[in-house]
Amino acid sequence: MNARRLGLARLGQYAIVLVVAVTLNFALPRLMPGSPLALIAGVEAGEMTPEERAAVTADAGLDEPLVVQYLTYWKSILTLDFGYSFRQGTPIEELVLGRLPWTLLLTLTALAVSGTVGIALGAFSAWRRGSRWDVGSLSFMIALESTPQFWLGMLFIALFSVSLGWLPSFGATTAGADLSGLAWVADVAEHAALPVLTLSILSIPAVYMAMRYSTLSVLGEDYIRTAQAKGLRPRAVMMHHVVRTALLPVTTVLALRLGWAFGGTVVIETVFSYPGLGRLMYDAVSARDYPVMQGTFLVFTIAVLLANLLADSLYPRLDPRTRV
Amino acid sequence: MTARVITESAPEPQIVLRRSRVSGDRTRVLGVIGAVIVLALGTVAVLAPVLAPYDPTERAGTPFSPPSAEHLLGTNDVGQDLLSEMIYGTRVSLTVGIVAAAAAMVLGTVVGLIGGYFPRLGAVAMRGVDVVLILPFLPLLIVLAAYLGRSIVNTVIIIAILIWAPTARVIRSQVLSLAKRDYIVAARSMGAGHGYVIRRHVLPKTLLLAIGEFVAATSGAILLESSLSFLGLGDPLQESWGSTLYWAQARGAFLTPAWKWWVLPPGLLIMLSALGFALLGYALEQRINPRLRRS
Amino acid sequence: GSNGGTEDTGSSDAAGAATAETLRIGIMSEEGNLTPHTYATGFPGLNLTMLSYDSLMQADENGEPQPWLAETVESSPDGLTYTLGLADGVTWHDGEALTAEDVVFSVDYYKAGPPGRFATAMANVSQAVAQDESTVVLTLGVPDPSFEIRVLADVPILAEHVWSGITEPDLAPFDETTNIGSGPYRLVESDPGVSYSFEAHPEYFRGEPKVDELVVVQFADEAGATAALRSGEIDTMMRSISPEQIDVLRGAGSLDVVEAPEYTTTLLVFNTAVAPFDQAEFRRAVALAVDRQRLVDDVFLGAAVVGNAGWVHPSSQWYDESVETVYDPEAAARLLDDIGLTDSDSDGIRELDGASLSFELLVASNNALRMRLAELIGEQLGEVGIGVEVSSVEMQTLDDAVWPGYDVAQGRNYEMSMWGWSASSQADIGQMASLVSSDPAIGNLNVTGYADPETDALAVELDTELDPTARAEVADQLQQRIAEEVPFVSLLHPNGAYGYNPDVFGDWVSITGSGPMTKLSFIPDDGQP
Amino acid sequence: MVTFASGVADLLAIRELTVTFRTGGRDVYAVRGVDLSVAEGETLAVVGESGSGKSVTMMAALGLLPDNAEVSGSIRLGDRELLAMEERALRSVRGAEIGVVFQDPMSSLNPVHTVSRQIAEAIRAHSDVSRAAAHARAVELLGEVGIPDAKGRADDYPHQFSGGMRQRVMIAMALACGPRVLVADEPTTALDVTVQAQIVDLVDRIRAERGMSVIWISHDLGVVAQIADRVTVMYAGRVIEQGSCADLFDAAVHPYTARLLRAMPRLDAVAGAELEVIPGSLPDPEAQPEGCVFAPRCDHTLDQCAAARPALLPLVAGGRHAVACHRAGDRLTHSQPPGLVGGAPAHERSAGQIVVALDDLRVHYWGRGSWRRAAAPVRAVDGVTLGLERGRTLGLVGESGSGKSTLARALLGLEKTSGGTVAFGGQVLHTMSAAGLRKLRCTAQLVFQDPSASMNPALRVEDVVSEPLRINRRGSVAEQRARAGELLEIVELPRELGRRFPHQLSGGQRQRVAIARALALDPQVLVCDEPVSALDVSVQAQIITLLSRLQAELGLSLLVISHDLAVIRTIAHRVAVMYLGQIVELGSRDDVFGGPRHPYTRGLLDAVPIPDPHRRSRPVPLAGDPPSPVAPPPGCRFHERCAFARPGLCDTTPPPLEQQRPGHWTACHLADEIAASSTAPDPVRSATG
Ligand SMILES: Nc1ncnc2c1ncn2[C@@H]1O[C@H](COP(=O)(O)OP(=O)(O)OP(=O)(O)O)[C@@H](O)[C@H]1O
Ligand SMILES: Nc1ncnc2c1ncn2[C@@H]1O[C@H](COP(=O)(O)OP(=O)(O)OP(=O)(O)O)[C@@H](O)[C@H]1O
Ligand SMILES: [Mg+2]
Ligand SMILES: [Mg+2]
Repeated sequence: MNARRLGLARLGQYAIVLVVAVTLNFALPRLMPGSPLALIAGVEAGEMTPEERAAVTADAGLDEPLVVQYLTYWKSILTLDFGYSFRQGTPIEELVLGRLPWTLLLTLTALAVSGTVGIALGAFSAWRRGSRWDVGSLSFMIALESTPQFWLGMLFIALFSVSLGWLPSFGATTAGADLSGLAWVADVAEHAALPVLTLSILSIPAVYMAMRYSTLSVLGEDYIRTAQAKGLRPRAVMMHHVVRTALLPVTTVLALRLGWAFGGTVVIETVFSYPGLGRLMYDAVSARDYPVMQGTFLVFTIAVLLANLLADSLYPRLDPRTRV
Repeated sequence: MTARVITESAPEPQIVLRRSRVSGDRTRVLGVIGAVIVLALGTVAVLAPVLAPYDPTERAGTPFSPPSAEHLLGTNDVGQDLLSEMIYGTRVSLTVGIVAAAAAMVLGTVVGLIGGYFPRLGAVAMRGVDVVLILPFLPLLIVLAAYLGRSIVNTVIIIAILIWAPTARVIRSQVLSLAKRDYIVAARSMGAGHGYVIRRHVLPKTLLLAIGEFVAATSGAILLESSLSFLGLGDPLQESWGSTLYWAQARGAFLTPAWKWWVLPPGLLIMLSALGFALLGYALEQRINPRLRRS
Repeated sequence: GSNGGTEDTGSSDAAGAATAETLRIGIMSEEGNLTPHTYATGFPGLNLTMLSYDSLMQADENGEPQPWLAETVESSPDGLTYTLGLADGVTWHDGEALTAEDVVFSVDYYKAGPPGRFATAMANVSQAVAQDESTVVLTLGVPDPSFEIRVLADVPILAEHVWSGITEPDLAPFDETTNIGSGPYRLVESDPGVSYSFEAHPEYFRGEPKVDELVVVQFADEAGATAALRSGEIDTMMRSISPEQIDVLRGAGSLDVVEAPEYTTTLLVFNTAVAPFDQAEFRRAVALAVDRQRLVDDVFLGAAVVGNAGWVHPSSQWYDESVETVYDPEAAARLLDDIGLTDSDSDGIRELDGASLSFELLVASNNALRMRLAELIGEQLGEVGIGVEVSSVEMQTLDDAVWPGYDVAQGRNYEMSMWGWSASSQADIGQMASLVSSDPAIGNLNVTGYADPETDALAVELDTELDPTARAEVADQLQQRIAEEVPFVSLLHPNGAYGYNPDVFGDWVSITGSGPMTKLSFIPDDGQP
Repeated sequence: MVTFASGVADLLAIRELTVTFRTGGRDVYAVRGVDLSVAEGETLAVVGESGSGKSVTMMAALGLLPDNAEVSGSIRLGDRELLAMEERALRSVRGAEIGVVFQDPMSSLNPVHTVSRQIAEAIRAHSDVSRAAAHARAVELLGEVGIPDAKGRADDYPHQFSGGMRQRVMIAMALACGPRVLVADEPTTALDVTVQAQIVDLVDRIRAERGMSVIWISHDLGVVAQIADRVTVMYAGRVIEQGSCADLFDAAVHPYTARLLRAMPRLDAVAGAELEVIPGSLPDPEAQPEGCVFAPRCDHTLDQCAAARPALLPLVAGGRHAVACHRAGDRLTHSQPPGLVGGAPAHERSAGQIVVALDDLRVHYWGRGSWRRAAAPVRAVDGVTLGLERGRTLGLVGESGSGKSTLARALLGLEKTSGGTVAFGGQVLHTMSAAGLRKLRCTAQLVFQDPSASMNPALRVEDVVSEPLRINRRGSVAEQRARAGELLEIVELPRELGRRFPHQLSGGQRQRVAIARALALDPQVLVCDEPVSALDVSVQAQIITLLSRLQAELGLSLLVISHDLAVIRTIAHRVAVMYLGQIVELGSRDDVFGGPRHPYTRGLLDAVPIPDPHRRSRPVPLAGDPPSPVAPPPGCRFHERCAFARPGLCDTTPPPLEQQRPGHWTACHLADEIAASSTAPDPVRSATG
């Protein structure tokens, strides 16, 4: 009852954040120098007469007062009709939905991998805290966290694709190859391997650190002593009491990472020429494709908000103390 | 009823159980390693003109030459000495990292402090933090870069703007818990105003935390600087490790044998410096964070 | 013109398999749907689009327009009427015949459609009439000496039965009908931003294309594409590789590089409206102080052609050999001294009205080579006492400063900048007028804001002179004027260098100035223009 | 082998146990040679001040000491040596043969598992039974320890239980495998007296039923007297005296034990009796004194006390009363039972001048973050009318959560009131200007329960003490410092202590510093919220004495909040009893303690264990837990727990707080009836009434 009201209050806060973010999403493209004219008109914008230029601008709705454009943007959000890409003339929904699955594939797989590995290693490290193993893995993780993403990705390409020729270096599928069924799945997996590997490797440390920290603090709790006093085997204490409880805050970290990972794939998608949302946004930004920019920003904004919401609502659900 | 006597002569089994594991937390070593790395890099940065064999802007050799006696790490695409570039790059990377992190800490601390101490205002401030955290940062970057122009100062500003928000959160939660402490209630009950309480009781504690955050953030800032330079969003004309990588990538070094002397060293240096600060930050957190200090 | 094939010697040093089943090509820019109204970039977007479409004429290996869809092209002496006889047996990809009606439809459709390159080209065509099945008469509003190269050899002809039903051509989606053209290839798969697939048109009127299938894949950047080329995941790429990669690729064993001069230009532009750039002497001094050969050698490792003071590429038929391009820093220094820009406080930098003579040189941050050029130019100018501070900015930001709103009438907001025009600006000598004329209607590319009555007069003449010899004369005069007045400094022309896998395909045909990445490379020898 | 004179073997015998913690170069000598044992079916109480090594001793027996502990000695269970056991074998002892109940039931249960699961887990760890069977047994156990509707509540989570019920769950868990020994480490310290009485009953009942041995660790001598067969007194890691309960309470030999007993405020003592104070504090656990650990605080030292460690020896050979004191044989006479306090009149009815008046004060907390304000508030304080007299002490007692602290904070203007007024000498608090409020803050000061939490650990003691002066800009820095020194002397601390940091002080010293700080602005009113409940008995006595002295010297008006009725009885002139946000009884100390009229007050008093092993007949303590302050019951708020409640009256009409006797207010419809019907008042209790 109270929790639900609290939830509603949170939702209200999110709504405010969303409105501000959407407004900024609208403003940012227009604040950026350069104009999308070249895009709308094709490259030879310079050869157009001023009248033609005006016509083009009007056609894209860019001559309207900003307020009107802003309201139009809201309308498009509310009606889920985001218009067309200046560059491609394709509806935004189509573009975004076309790219979304790839980004999801990367982020979710990487999250699953890094989540599992990070949690397992983190718990183990805390369990053996102060040991050689703990120090070793801890420093290794901190080192990983300090590795530049793009650099690792490029080294992977140089190693696995160019030198060894084991894995494809770009794209999500083999272009032009008409694959189906298992062959297609294998093809997709092959293409996703390097980006996922890079993403996972680099997200493990955050999960690891969170889990290690969380486990350490749980290990100091009185109820762990109670469990030991019951004569439980260390494994049982670890699994049923320590890990189970330590996982609670880590789920929040994972949920938040999901939102973050979503927007954080830009670099990876660029390095691996992977057709995800991050690259769509990057290209749109470089070209000032306003509708695509707004569309992708909105997706990222909503993803982060949803992740926050998920984190906010997941924790109380998992923790009986806050469950009503 | 029972009573008990001590029979002096009773042969008592005397067992000594030695502690099974060394309790000295080995993770302390990490802080020392971090400090050594940071100090070493700091020294290199300060002594760059002495240490570097060439002026990094000088065309000192044949472009694209592999390592040799004159150029230990070879030369880049315009014949500049890569080793000198690495040495001078330490200056830029460390400066950008430290200054940006410091700026972010100041901003984050102020917002977090106010946000935590005045809960109503804090709720508003935190919504602001939320917004910053969810904004797509690429366009934000370009907008900022366009308005500010590209320079090392602006890179610093951009990074600071990107990383202050999480700090504000951390500081706020600390201040929130501090504000409930008995000694603050005590001060309030003695008639202390907000200014006094913040100055005397909240700020000192928070600063300690902010210092820990700062060191950790420096690591992030160094990484960000390299990413920005690499993506061409920083200033590729500045001699930083990131821009060395930018040139390496732009001139195809990743795919030639040159990667060994052109790509690996800056990447490793970025990693090393970020690692140094991260380790230091970890060690500091262990000392500062009371939750971690227990047992 | 001729209709026979030319042997593929001389213009290309490439060798390799002459036919292929599949050729995988990498591109680096995001393209839209590949139709004449929705392609995104001039290169490679338009080149890819033109795989599926044909124009009435076609540039040959020398860049000269030759009959193509139009077998005969006759113009009236006043230059106002063109009579075109269409080739026989040309069919659309769906089997329908291409007729004069299609040509007339195309003209009207472009004119009525949204603004754009082809609408602009067609603006001067006041009337198009189909005299019979295969003859079209075009009437021009004013005579245009560049009409053949700029319009007939450029504008793709559309199928009336496809496009007449499409009211919003700039939103035309990719589907079964919009991918119908008359070109050697049909676009069968389109996933903008990711990949495209083309299939050969077996009934192509110039003969069956040499490669059955073209797969075009988009990369995020050159590094990724080069890696894929090296790992054998693609066979070539539609981006001239960086000079340092030429030897690397050639040394990689399985790969080769086709190298040819291109008309792409790299310029140093300045805002001639601000002092001291408003003085021709100062501009000349700047030009004299830049060692173009050094730029070519140091940055491009020799894989570029030194820019000509008179703007025109030495390989062009319009090139005026009498124009001299000199590097003489001492002369530059003297010139500067003469106009009173001296280094009075001996800090190495000259002063203008007491303030030190220092400028910001903008360069786009996505172009590494230009950044290196800028650095070098900065050093070279520094040697004659002109201070330069190189500032790398994002590409769009640079465009916005140099060419706000793509409208030279809107002014400009920079001091010096690295700049460049695409190959088409040299292919058509008429474009030279648009670079230097102060009349925005003619000089629509005059981003330096240069204004000089004598030049303006020459520009008008170049734009209207129909007689080829007379026009060549005007072009020579204009080149000399440019060399003297220096509205901009033409630095160099990077060579086109395209890595490819000769085992897959290597029978490249280059067009002078435009390189091998056009449909000519896929058209059989006996079908070449 | 340790033997008993009677020949009955010890079940658990600890011999020469030493435990040293190695912490980064510094060693903590937590246990320095402890001998103790417990026989089958016996209850052994282990008492001693905080830090004396009680818990560590028991943890050593269970093998649950942290890794940095170095242990030597012998711990035998039956004929098995626990210290020599492998971890695996030890696990089969833990839980199965030795069950443990820890102090804090809030943190000792895993919050993410249901209680039945946590009990079943203990069962399944030691016997091969099915999940269902274990669950069934868990439900059974819950019933046994007195959880109402055990079946229905078995699958609830710990946070859904009250503190007392959680402790019952802990006990059920400890009993799950039928252990032979139950170790209870201060199982009631965190609980209300009412709940404590329930738990003490429960453990004693189960022990009797099962014939189990119980080791009950406590610092509450009252509980010990009620439950123990034998008592072991620990001091600074050593056993200094042990013997039967009666031996110790009647004829303590060790100076420490004797003084401890006299330092304890007790309900059966003469009201207003002065407590005896043990000067000094526990020795540094890092130091290793050669001789008697108590020597530095002892009045009877000989030369040898500092030089040689006294052995724990029976007083008479073969006797059961053993003492570790060089002067055990000297029959030292310890001072007589406490006499009357000089200053405080024994009995007082005349009303003094009111300094602070609360009128119908209400403090309601609204749920945080709710966007709709319709939710019911927490009625923490719900209509309290009360006056604080000049120069007198008002004691405020009540169960946890009854609103005592909230009342105190509201009185000081630290809490937003929801209704009613607080008036200082006629000035109503919430109508005051900010400046006025600041001035008023100087006249009323607060002393917190937890002295260490109420000081900024980063400030030196002198800065802590002079902080009020600095805040109110009184005098120069030098003057402030000088005044800080004076204040320290007032609370009987040496000035030099000012240079230290709070964490370098003992608990009692810290509380003195807190009091010194509260005195800095020469307040008229001092509000002490549980000022001694975090402190050991010996320190408690010091603070209570100090407060009484200060009141007498400075004419302070005190409001002392405590859940310990004995403390209130020792210090207060008047007493207010609070229940669910309201005052149910108010009167002079002797009226309230001597002739309680409200059934709740009587319940509270009955629940207090008397530190006298000869008076063990315990009346039935108050049942159940207080209801939620969000939805207080209609009518008399106490009626649900009241044995006398009359349906139709008590559950519908709230009784007003009336002056039913002169100077004695009670809020009960049936006060007169109950007084008449119940048995004659306790003779000892009525000693002064
Ligand atoms: N893990 C540990 N490391 C270092 N010292 C410890 C540790 N655990 C306990 N000690 C020290 O051992 C001594 C005895 O502690 P113990 O917990 O046994 O006291 P106690 O008698 O149970 O006190 P309390 O009544 O406060 O529970 C104390 O000085 C304590 O500080
Ligand atoms: N800030 C708050 N918000 C909501 N409820 C509160 C708040 N502070 C106290 N309460 C509630 O008000 C009631 C009275 O609390 P208070 O702390 O005054 O009790 P107390 O008598 O001092 O108890 P204790 O003896 O445990 O200190 C409790 O039910 C408590 O949960
Ligand atoms: Mg203890
Ligand atoms: Mg309280």
